[in-house]
Amino acid sequence: MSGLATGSIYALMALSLVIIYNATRTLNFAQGEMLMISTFVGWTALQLLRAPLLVALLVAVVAAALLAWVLERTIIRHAISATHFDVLIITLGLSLMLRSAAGLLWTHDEFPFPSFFGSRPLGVGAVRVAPASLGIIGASLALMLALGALFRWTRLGRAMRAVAQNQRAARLMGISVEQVYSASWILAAAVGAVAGVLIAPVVFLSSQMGLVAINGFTAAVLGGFGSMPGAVVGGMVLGVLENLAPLYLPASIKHSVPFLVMITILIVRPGGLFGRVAPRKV
Amino acid sequence: MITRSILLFLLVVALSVSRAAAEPGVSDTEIVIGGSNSFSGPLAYTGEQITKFGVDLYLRVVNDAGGIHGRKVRTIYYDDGYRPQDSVANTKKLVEQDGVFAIIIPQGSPPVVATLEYLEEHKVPMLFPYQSSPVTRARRYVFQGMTLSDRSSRMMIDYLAGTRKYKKFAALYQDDEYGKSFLAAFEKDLGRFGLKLTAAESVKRGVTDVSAQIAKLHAARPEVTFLVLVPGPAAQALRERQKIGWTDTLMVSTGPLTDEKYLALATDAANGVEGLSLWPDPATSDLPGVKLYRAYMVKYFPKNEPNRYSLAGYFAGMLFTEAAMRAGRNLTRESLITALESIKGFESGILPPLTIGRDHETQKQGFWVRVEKGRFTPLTDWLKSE
Amino acid sequence: MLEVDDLSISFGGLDALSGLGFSVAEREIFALIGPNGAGKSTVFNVITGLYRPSRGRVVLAGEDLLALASHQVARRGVARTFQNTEVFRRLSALDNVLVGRHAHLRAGAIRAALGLGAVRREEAEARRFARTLLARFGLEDVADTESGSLPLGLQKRLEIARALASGPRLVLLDEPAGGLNQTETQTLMEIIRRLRDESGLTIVVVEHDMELVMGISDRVAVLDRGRKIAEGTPREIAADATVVEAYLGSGSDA
Amino acid sequence: MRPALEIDDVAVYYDKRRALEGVTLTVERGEIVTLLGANGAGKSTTLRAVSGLVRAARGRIVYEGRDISHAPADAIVAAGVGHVPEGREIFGEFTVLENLLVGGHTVPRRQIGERLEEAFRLFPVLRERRLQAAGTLSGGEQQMLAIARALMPRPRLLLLDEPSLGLAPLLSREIFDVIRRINADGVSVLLVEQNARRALALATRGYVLETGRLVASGPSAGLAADPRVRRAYLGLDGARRGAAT
Amino acid sequence: MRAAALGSGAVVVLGWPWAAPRYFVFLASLIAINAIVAIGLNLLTGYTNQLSFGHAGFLAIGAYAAALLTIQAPLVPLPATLLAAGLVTAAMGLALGVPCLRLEGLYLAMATLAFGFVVVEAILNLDWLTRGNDGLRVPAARIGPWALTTDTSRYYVVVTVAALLILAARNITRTRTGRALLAVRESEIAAQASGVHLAAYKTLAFVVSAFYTGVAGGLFALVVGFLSPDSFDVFLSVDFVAMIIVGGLGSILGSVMGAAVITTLNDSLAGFQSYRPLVFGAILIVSMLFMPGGIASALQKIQPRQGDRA
Repeated sequence: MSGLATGSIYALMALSLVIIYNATRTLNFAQGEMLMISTFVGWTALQLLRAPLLVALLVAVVAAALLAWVLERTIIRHAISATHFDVLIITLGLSLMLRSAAGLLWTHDEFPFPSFFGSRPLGVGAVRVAPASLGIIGASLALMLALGALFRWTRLGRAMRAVAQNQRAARLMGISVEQVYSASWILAAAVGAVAGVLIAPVVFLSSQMGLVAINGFTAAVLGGFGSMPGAVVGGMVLGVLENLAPLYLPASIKHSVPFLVMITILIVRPGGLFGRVAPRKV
Repeated sequence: MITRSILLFLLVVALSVSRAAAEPGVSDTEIVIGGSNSFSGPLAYTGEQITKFGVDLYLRVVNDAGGIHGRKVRTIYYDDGYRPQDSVANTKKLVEQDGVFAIIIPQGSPPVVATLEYLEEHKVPMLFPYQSSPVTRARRYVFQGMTLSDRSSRMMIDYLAGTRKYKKFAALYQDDEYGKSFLAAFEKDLGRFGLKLTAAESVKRGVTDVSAQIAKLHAARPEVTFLVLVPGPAAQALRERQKIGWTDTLMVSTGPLTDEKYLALATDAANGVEGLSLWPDPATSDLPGVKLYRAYMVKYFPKNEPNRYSLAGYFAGMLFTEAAMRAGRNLTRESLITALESIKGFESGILPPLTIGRDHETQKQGFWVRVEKGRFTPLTDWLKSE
Repeated sequence: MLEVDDLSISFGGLDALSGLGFSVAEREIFALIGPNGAGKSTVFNVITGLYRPSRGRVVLAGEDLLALASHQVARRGVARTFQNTEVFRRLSALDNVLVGRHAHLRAGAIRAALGLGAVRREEAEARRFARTLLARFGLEDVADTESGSLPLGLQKRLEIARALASGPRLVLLDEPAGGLNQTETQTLMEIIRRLRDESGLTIVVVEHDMELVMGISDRVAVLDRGRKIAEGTPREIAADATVVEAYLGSGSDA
Repeated sequence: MRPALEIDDVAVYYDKRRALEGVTLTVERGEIVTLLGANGAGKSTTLRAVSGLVRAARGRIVYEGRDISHAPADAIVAAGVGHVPEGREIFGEFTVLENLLVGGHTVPRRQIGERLEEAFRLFPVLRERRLQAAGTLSGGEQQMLAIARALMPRPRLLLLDEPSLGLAPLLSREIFDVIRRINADGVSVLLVEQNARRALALATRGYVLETGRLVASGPSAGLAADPRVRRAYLGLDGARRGAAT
Repeated sequence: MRAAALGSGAVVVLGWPWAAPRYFVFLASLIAINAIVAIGLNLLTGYTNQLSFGHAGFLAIGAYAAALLTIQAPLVPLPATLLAAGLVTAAMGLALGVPCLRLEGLYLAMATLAFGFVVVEAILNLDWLTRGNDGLRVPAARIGPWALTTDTSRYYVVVTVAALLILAARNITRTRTGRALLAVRESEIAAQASGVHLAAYKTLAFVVSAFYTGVAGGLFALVVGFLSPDSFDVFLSVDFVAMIIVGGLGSILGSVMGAAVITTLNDSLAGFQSYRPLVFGAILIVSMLFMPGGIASALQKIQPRQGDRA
């Protein structure tokens, strides 16, 4: 259960990475740091305004959206014609900057973060279930369903999927690809912010919490980079693996499990569990 | 082209030989000390607190009072982000470029150990490294800061297995130098009581989900479970224990872990937890030295909350000042070492009277605490680790 | 020289080639023409081992090519150019030709790293060869220019030079005149003729420019929707009603 | 009333490679005009320049009196220009319905249902396949989908690039019928087509491109008999007029 | 002109330890080591378009191999130790490169990233050999009767090795192998059509890249004198990628310059303490935005091209 809870956070991280990747074909290495910054902003709202947690969540989401919008417009947009390597390095630079800025603003200390969910176990027969785990799973699932609906049923969602499939054709449909870029960054950041608020009570709030994104990468690869259902399943599988590995595996290899899984998947099935590798065109 | 570059080259040579020195880092008006520390990376918070809000806090007090024999103390810190190669580079730069007099409070085993040989070779004192591996014990140019793991372990096991008569021990430890050195020490000290660790589970640094490990330890039914972790995962372990309703074990935290941060993160899950405390409570202790520390903190860094890390740095600054005072106006690296070695029964108002012996350790004690109503309440006086 | 027999391949349910067969004699210039999407480039991609056909045989001087990987086909003496000019854009023209010479050079990484005399001699020899070849194609002045910055006409010529550097027996030219103007096309025709007349090469050319096709080929095969609909001399083809219809359409539905 | 489309002295370069040079043409309102020429002559590039997918280095492109030379592609679509690209470029992972909905990206929500109805009326087969993944459609159905998709915003000018490419004769005849019906509803059409005879049979006027330049133009009937058309495709008789740079 | 530039360069490099303050001798050694890694990485990424975020892992393998050999067999001469470090790492490069043949772009970056983590985990878990997190102290290496105990002596070793490897890289890149690698980068199908065995050369790039990085690892062990898993975190791999991108993809000279810039930058930013990553990140972003082709291409723009690639 706890594995699934962690897994759903990984899934959200993976989703936010995939959203940007699908639209722009770039990988945002600063995703974790954006999550961290927005959670910090939400937390600051809690501290300063004594606002309820729900308000903090909203503040975090808005902050994330703003940050993403600004970064996309001021930095990423200018590099969009550059090579993927350049954009990678830029987002890496961003991640360093954001982490460092968070340290300067809020110190590198760890802070407790309130949870929406209680910590007392609920007994369901002989099974004890932690409300926190249930809550995280529930909230993540709700968010994923909302995302699914957005991508499936709304004009923006369809436009984003269209851009992911064929940018030129999307333009011919009257879709502004640039707006889709911005929207993807904003949406991804908002998803990240929710993930941040959900996971902060568990991993605590600190400038280092963005490192959770690395598991998001693994989850996304596991699911086949670019596939959204894949990202969800990849996240869950990774969470459960990470949770179970210490139980069943010798100490010497258990910590390598996520990475070994990732390498194995890449080599055996480069498209991930769900993705397809596009055939080579000549 | 060639002639130009050779000329340039000669100019550089000429400039570089101009530095002449008496004792490095000591001038008529100034003493320069420095250190490589974590200002980024996993231990950035600790690094910043022990240096800028710790050592520097005390030195500002000293400087504002006129300095050490008329010399103001200046500090230089470089960031190594916990990478050993960067700490080597920084330390070389401090010694060779900045010409520091001594290295103060470097942090973390790998970065510290990486520079040990170099500093000894160049006879530069390494003062009060903030790490717990015994590798720094009894070296001429090193004066260990934090209580070493084997001493912590001895105090903990003597108290729990001796005084309190517990028999079944388990440990949840961080999968690195810090965790493993404690684990080895526990095994050894338990051995003296004819006991063994019943179960031990490791946590990778930076991982926060410890539910599986807690479940496994729970299954082993230990009377005492040691937490050899850093605040985040340790608080997580306590909450996980609360979550699964595991009540019949005594959770015990090691010296480096027993800190207010860990309580704040664990909230009510920390109640009843015990541990070895290396420092008096920086926020509430009535000891005169700690009160003074708080007063200075309010004066110089009003925005910074008192905490154990800055207190440790503050104490390091105090000890350096004491030794440099004793060394007199003719301060050299050798005279500093002699002065440090001469310290006997030094009253800091923070730790018990300090005598530095051949082992060059400056902190050997701790006392036992239990968490009650969100604070550490002392259960014992200072314990002995000899 | 080259025999293609009963070649079939399909992509995503669409038959790109079905039961295609033709043969090319030594020192012949053979043209494959047909409207867009007829499958002409696919033939080349199958011959050079980039695509695996579902059926059929490709035999070069008695050897089955279908069993070979692409680079092995090249080493058997089959060189080609590409529809969209695949010069190595960030390499100089000289280096492009030197890559073409790849299979003839021996220097491995280690021997090259050591800077052995033999390697240097081989390299110098290869560079001389490459410069001579470039000169033959009128490219000596741009030998050190990054090939991507050359005008298309020169890129096309460079691509042929690179193909020749491997010392092939059979050259496959994929739309060599595509995007070229009148004069450039004339030069190109001259070059292709000389390849056959002077170097004794066998040439298969896929081309839309009928002037070129009709001007240089010995025989022409016409493809439409993956099938061969006609084969013969240029004169016969030009007169063939099926061919005209394939190109210009029947117009019967008007 | 200004013509549907005026292209005036337009040049387009890919990298440094010339694709179009000084092309000038007009499509009157309600007219079908066809653009002929061999592969690589610049037909697709002309369409792309109109719909804003590539930028003209020189010249003006005017749609119904509005200069759209510098407008972004999405604005051009919104202004009423539909473009059915070569190779159809449908969204293979989408269902037929979703493809049409994306096509209606610029359409007000209230009108979507009505437009879908129109599309299905024009291509009944798409109604049957509406929940099928577009990538699994046959070539002809894909082409119909591509056209239907471009028609969703009710464009007043439709650019069609090789609509019969790769289709069996029967199917391409069907597509041509559809084009005629679309045109009958008042949509101006600029058609690029491999099948010159059929294109000329449909169009009122035609232009012939060779290596990026216009070499002939005129009413369809005249062009159909013009040896220059035959030459542009088959290069059979005589030498071409010089088009040297 | 060229000889003069080379000559004065050689004078500066050889005379450096007598001219520069001692710390800069050490720093120059680090630059030379990083330059070797950057060249190795550039052979893979710049020349064959295979991105790696795992070169810290290769560096670690070379460093530990050399360190363990020095400890276990102190009599083995240093050049042999370095060669062994390179070969062991090259073998790992082969082991990673072959399965990675099917991957490109992002996926390859991910696989190599994971490889970097696995190497660190392996070092931790093989603690009977590597002393795990305690770290491994590397005794001074010897060349014949001389123990390399000073920064200057180590500097000369490092610079000699670096010079040889730079020369070798130039020799490789300017002959058949290098051209084949570049051809693979520019167009895989055209390369194949020219008879270049795609898989062989992609793998070769991995092997050579790993060899270079392994030798650099050996020198790293020699110069830094202490190894621990913390030395080889993912950010080090990122630094290497930054070096070749800042310096210029597909350029040997660019690799060296990139290594010099990033190493010096990292070093001089250490004094910024908490601001270090902030400034470093900002510099990365700005240089990417305004100098996308790296130093090498910026130089080429200023100075009209001289025919040969450097």
